[in-house]
Amino acid sequence: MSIALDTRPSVRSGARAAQEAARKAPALLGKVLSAVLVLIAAASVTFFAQLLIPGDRATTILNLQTGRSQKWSAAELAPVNEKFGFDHPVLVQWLHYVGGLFQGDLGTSFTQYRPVTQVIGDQLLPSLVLTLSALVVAWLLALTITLLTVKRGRFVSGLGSSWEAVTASLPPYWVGVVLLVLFAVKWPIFPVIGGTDLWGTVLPVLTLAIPLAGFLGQVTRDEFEKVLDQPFVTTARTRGMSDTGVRLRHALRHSVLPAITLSGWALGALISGAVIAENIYGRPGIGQVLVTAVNTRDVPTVSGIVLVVAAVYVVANLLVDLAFRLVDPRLAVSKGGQR
Amino acid sequence: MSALTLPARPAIRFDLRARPGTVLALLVVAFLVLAALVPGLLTHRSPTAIDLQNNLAHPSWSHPFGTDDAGRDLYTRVVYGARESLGIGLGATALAMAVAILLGFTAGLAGGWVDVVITRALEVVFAFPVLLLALLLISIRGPSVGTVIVAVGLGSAPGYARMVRGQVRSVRQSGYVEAAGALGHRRTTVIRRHLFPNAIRPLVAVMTLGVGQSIVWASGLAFLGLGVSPPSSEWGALLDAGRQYITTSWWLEILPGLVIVLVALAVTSLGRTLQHRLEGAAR
Amino acid sequence: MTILASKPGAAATAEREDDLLAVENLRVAFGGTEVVKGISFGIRPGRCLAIVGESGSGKSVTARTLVGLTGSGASVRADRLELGPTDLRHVGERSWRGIRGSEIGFVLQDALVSLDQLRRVGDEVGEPLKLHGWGDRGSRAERVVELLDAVGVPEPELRARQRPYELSGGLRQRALIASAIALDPPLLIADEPTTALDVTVQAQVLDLLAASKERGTAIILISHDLSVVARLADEVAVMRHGEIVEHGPTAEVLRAPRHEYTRALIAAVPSEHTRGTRLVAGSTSVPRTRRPIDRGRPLLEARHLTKVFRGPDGVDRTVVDDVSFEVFAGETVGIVGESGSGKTTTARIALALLGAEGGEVRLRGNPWSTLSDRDRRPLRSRVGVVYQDPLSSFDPRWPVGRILADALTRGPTPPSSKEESLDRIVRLLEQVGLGRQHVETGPLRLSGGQRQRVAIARALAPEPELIVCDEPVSALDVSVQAQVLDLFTDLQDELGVTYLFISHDLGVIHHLSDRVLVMKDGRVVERGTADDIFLRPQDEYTQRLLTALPRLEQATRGQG
Amino acid sequence: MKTPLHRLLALGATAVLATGTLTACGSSDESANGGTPVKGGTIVYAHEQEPPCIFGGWIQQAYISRQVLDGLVTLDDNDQVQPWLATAWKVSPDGKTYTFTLKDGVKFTDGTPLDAEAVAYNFDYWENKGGNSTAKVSIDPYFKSAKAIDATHVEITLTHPYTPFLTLITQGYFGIQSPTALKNRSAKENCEQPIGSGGFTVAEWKHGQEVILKKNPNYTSWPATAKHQGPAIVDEVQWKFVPDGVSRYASLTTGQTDVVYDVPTVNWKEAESKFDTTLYITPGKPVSAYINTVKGVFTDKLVRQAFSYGADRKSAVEAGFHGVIPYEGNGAVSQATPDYNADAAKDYAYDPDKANALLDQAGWTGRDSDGYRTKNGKQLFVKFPYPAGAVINTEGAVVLQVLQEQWKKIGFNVKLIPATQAEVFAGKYSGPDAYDASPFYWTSPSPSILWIVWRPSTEANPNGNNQSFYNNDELARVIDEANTSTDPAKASELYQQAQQIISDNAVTLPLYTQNSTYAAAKDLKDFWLEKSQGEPVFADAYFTK
Repeated sequence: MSIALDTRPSVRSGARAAQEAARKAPALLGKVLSAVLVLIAAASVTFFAQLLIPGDRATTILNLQTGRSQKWSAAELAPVNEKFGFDHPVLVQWLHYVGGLFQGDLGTSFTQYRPVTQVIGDQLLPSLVLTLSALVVAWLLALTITLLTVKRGRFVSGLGSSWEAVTASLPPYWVGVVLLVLFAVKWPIFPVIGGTDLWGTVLPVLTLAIPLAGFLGQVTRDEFEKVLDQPFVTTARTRGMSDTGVRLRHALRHSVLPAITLSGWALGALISGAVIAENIYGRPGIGQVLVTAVNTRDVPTVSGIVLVVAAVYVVANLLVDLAFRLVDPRLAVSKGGQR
Repeated sequence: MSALTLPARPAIRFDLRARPGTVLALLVVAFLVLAALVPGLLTHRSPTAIDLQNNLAHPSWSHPFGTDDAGRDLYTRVVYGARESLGIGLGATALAMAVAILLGFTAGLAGGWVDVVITRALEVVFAFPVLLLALLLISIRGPSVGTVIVAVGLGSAPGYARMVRGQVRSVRQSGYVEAAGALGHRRTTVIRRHLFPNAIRPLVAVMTLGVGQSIVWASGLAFLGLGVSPPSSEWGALLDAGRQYITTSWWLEILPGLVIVLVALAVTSLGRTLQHRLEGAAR
Repeated sequence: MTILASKPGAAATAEREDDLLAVENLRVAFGGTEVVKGISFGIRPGRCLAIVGESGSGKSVTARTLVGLTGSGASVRADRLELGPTDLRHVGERSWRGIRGSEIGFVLQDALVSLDQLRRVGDEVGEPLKLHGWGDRGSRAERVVELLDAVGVPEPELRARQRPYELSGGLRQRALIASAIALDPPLLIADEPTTALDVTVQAQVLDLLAASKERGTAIILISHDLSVVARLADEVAVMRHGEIVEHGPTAEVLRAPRHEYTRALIAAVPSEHTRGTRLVAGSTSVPRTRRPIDRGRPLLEARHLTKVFRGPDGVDRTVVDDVSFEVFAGETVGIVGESGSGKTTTARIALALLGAEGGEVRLRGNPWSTLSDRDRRPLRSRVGVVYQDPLSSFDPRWPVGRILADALTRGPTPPSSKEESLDRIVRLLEQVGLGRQHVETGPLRLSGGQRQRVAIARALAPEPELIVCDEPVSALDVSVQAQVLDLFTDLQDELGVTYLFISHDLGVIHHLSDRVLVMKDGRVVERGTADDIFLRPQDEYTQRLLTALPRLEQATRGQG
Repeated sequence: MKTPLHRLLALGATAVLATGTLTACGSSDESANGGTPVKGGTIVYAHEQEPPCIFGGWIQQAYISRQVLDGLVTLDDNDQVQPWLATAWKVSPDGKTYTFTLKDGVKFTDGTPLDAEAVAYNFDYWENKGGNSTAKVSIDPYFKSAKAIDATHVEITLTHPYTPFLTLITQGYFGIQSPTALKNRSAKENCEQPIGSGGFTVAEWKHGQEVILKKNPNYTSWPATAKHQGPAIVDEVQWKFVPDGVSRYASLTTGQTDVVYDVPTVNWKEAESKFDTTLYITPGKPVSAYINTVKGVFTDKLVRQAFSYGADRKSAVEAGFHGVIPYEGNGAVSQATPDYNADAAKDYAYDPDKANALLDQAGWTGRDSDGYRTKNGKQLFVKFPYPAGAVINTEGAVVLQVLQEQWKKIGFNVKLIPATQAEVFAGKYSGPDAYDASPFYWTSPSPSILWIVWRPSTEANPNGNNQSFYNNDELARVIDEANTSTDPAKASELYQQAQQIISDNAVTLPLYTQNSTYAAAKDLKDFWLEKSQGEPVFADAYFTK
């Protein structure tokens, strides 16, 4: 988009960059540290929250193994308690858990007897593929519709903003069911059970992307409208740029900023929403595992998933930060100024 | 959200002739409120009246939305479900706002380490999938309207809290807060008279948006079997129950879904109109 | 856009065959409202036509119409609208794009928002080159550097790679001009190109435009500022309510204005000549009746004030450096300086809204800046403040009445009843030229001048001894500014109020102040009586400022 | 997610032999007018729930391990035990020693010979090494030892005579695995890829998605009930996990899958016309509510009876399940269970007048403002939690709501509380204070399930399964006598008597049968369900053109 007018590295700016890097190093370290802190806090909160769930963990495990819903005698519970360390004080259990985290050990699933890292590992990729594709598709949808309709006369922009308002109000699972019936059953263009292949990923991705696109579109449209009123847009027009040119080369870049900020949050929401798409389209993923784990009080698995999702969220937000700086270098300057 | 930083006096007057969409949205909301308060006015049937001879009937004049698997009139169920759905929407948003205002103001006013701690804590909560929050809560308390309200409310609180904090900080730096200080007013007076009302006001529009989103969220929980359960005709529960009939009795899934969309749309568009008014008034 | 010919029989001016641009009977309407009502003018190469007017006069709409960007929903008619051989009335959008940038260059005001903040300066400057297919990538880059160099941007290679917000206001404005003249268009339209710039920078920008004119470019200069116009324009057209009320050679118009409005406008410009008089009321010779100034103990005394801010780069910057001054009861002390000189910070320290690292402010000989917040609070009513932007200093939810009632309670004699409060509010409003009808009005519904009057009323309400005014008239149109300045002087004459008056406008300071401090980079470089400072400046910086200051009388020089 | 563990409760604990009723619609005579059989191909099967391991004590695991592992014996459609890995067996006169003769030359797919040692090792593995909790509880009190006599003869010794033993080990929990694999591989490998001698081997498990089963080309050990001799005809089975019922059935209608499990009842009619459908009624305790006899309103037998009379359960079930799932009037055992008492099933036909009369008689004569009956100012209130999803699916929930309305008419205030799986597993609704009535099912039995459910709970020997908290010594005596009787006719009579006692006292509220349904594409032939618990069998299935 922008032409580098002079590609020779200026000695001066090179030195400046070095200084900048030196100044940013501790800031970066702080960021990483605080990210780690957030992750451990999230996993710990989950760990303790699960202890609040009424009922005894050993009872649950026994009932699960036998498919019953009854009370058990102390003698029957004792071996289970010992095996999973429930007989230790809660604090000791927690220290043990957090200690394990630092060694990359998320514990062992109470129900699947596999390391949690493995339980999650199998399911993480399909979930990430689904959520990231949904985010990308949502962006494409939102941008296309906004670019085509914003400030194009009352009727066309009305159409565009109505589309956004409607899609933003759609319950995602309802979209999923309707898409399934329309495009997999009535007109069997896509498979009902998608699996993880490309063709089968289309409908689950759309299920998540359509409502999100509406939301991103609304935010982008608002900003777009504001930006098109800005003097620099007029300046560009006075240079002989076409309306479309102004939209693409100037306004677009400004108007995506708020939506970029929201993308980090959106990714978190998408992971929550993913379970719905996974359920409807029989797609593997972390959401399904999470729901099962909570229901079976599989504490290490639940905490592990929270940890992973939180990590994804943290990374996503770092990326969003980065993307924002790429699009809007002003942030770097003003942020540096805050004390 | 630029709307939140504008120290504007809103001219909250709706020019009805100018915006037919707004009129429509108001009508929908009025209908909704009526349904929530006096459902008997809108239908003469009972939402739980069973009619096994007449189950899964297509929409018709006598049953505008058709009937469900137990022969209950779907239209009546939708009308009676409005109270719980609206209650969830309002309750969750109110809870979220209360939490957000408490945290946002504490952080925004105290600054320093208090601000850092609260901001960090919010970040932790933000990192939680909302679904997990709901799952944990429902595991602890069992599914009910109250739990859904708490789950959705707490889930959306951190977002609002961030807004409130930003808002407080921006109002704190506004000219009129300084002007009040220059007049010799006490800090508490300035907070009470200027900071609080001006920081809260732009949130009204955001709240309206939140109500629609909360209803949608709650119905998502119902889909996961975690929402309000039948025979309650909360809309999410209707959708959940209707899902298995999507290929055979489409109206059970499609019509409640459309109602949710319509209501969310109406509430959201009112919120956005309000937001634009607040913004427009500032220009 | 196709512009229809307006009705025959409309006023026509004499044919000017050598005009580069010829406009006859131009009418622009939005909806049913006509904002430009049949104006005609023309311009030859190498000449500068200034269109002068206040906000709402239609001057900016006219400028935009000349490049075919009047806006959506506008209807434009003209008997004649020609650029060279091209009839602009029948130009389609595609052809307009060929004309814009290449035949007509356009410079908007406030380069910070008129340049795309997210793009590099070089890209912005080079954009017209690219759009009009000028050269290849490499040669364009070279041309951009040449252009930046030509408009006096130092280190052009570096600047081209920076983004607009990394440049100072003056450099940004130059870059914007460089972009407008990139393709050397025969006509350059500049819409308020120097507004919001410091005087010295403003002078440089005007010189730049003058140089362009020398090279044969025709310039249409849109401005609200007659002094700026005086420096550059060959002809002036004064616009009001969509009409040109007076049009003629600059010197003639400024020296011997024929139209009443032009005369009022000229009279409203504060300067050394208007000192001691009111600016409005038809005549420039109404003298003020000053109350005597008590030169005994100073009302406000600032000693060795020092304030340090930490900059974005983590380096401490001394923004107020050892500033001392005193203000005596009944006088007006002006602080003048360019942006970043530390004048506003000084004012905030004087108000004790900001603590200082060093020095002390005393009020009537008693501690002021060193008091605790709690101890100072009861004394606050003795010092009032008027800000540059009154609107942001009002709680947006409060109507005028409540704003003033609140301020009244802080005075030494708070009103004891609702009725008394209302009476006093109305009295205050009348004092500042407003009335009872404004009590219930929200500040948003007031005009800029009215808002500033309310702000002054609020400052007056607790009956302060000193009012600190921070650029209170900078955002106002000339005639409104004149009214507000008159209000300041009237109040001083009536009530004996003392002012500490901060402004970047040398004319305003000279017009109003008894004594003046000139600040630069946080230091006071010169102090003295207003006449000493403005007529016999000692400091080199003060001299530079005064040289750069555009004056009306410049129009008398070198006029062809 | 309402279904990830659906059916896991109760089904997992299947304890005694099952004799199911199998109703297959037009599948057997289809081959006559079907097309040409094709060799090879891939069967895509959509199942509901994904188990944590392929072999284990849950019914979900038995379903899939049936494809990979062979058992000693199997059950035919007439509930007769038939040869499989064991070609013959001999029971000692005292009924305590079973000697099995194994088919010769059978090898596990890892090459290990399937000999008597291997079988004995497997029994030891289930019983003493935690290999299969359900296999263990099924034979635990009776099993003593298993030992190899020679390569092809294995001897199982019991502590007491136990006639259901043979029938019991026909269940999928008793699949024989390679001892080499069990001993030498990691727990994870044995969990994900058990090594048996079955018609298929596990090629790959894509967690959360599917298990790929590949044909075992060297298959020699098909059961006597097999529909063809030889290795599987198809090359591969894709065993997919699709929790959503709508999607599952839709995948069949769009041709994406060939067989689906658990067809939504609303689609059943259509499925019957388009596909080969199978409805398998599970033997054992049907879906019926435990009635709390020690606390609350149901301590009074009259109130219990009124509760049973007071709602038209038959119509509600027929409407709620669209006429697909049969109503069950006998709350003790289902109609698919041997020694079923059909008369007891007719005891509480809908009779609101009688219900009202019983309630009047019981003293619940007052009415409050909502129209509910009262007695001494106390409302006739019934707390009715139900395990949502796992036991009562959405259709079942509708049935309960219909009943709730009818009970309301005779003055019961029934509060339906859907219990989440977490709550159920944590035992939240398991004490006498937790509910008045709560539905549950328990697939299994022979009627000997009655002993598990109704054995009196004593201090010394508590019975956590007696969730009606109903201690009836007479009932206990009758069941015990039936269990230990060696005369089948006498046993049958006693079992039926026990069912009558349960019915007379109205300590359980009968609702409907528990079922498995399947639908298969018409071009797939010889897909069938084995008899013990309706495990699908793919080794004989083939496509036609």
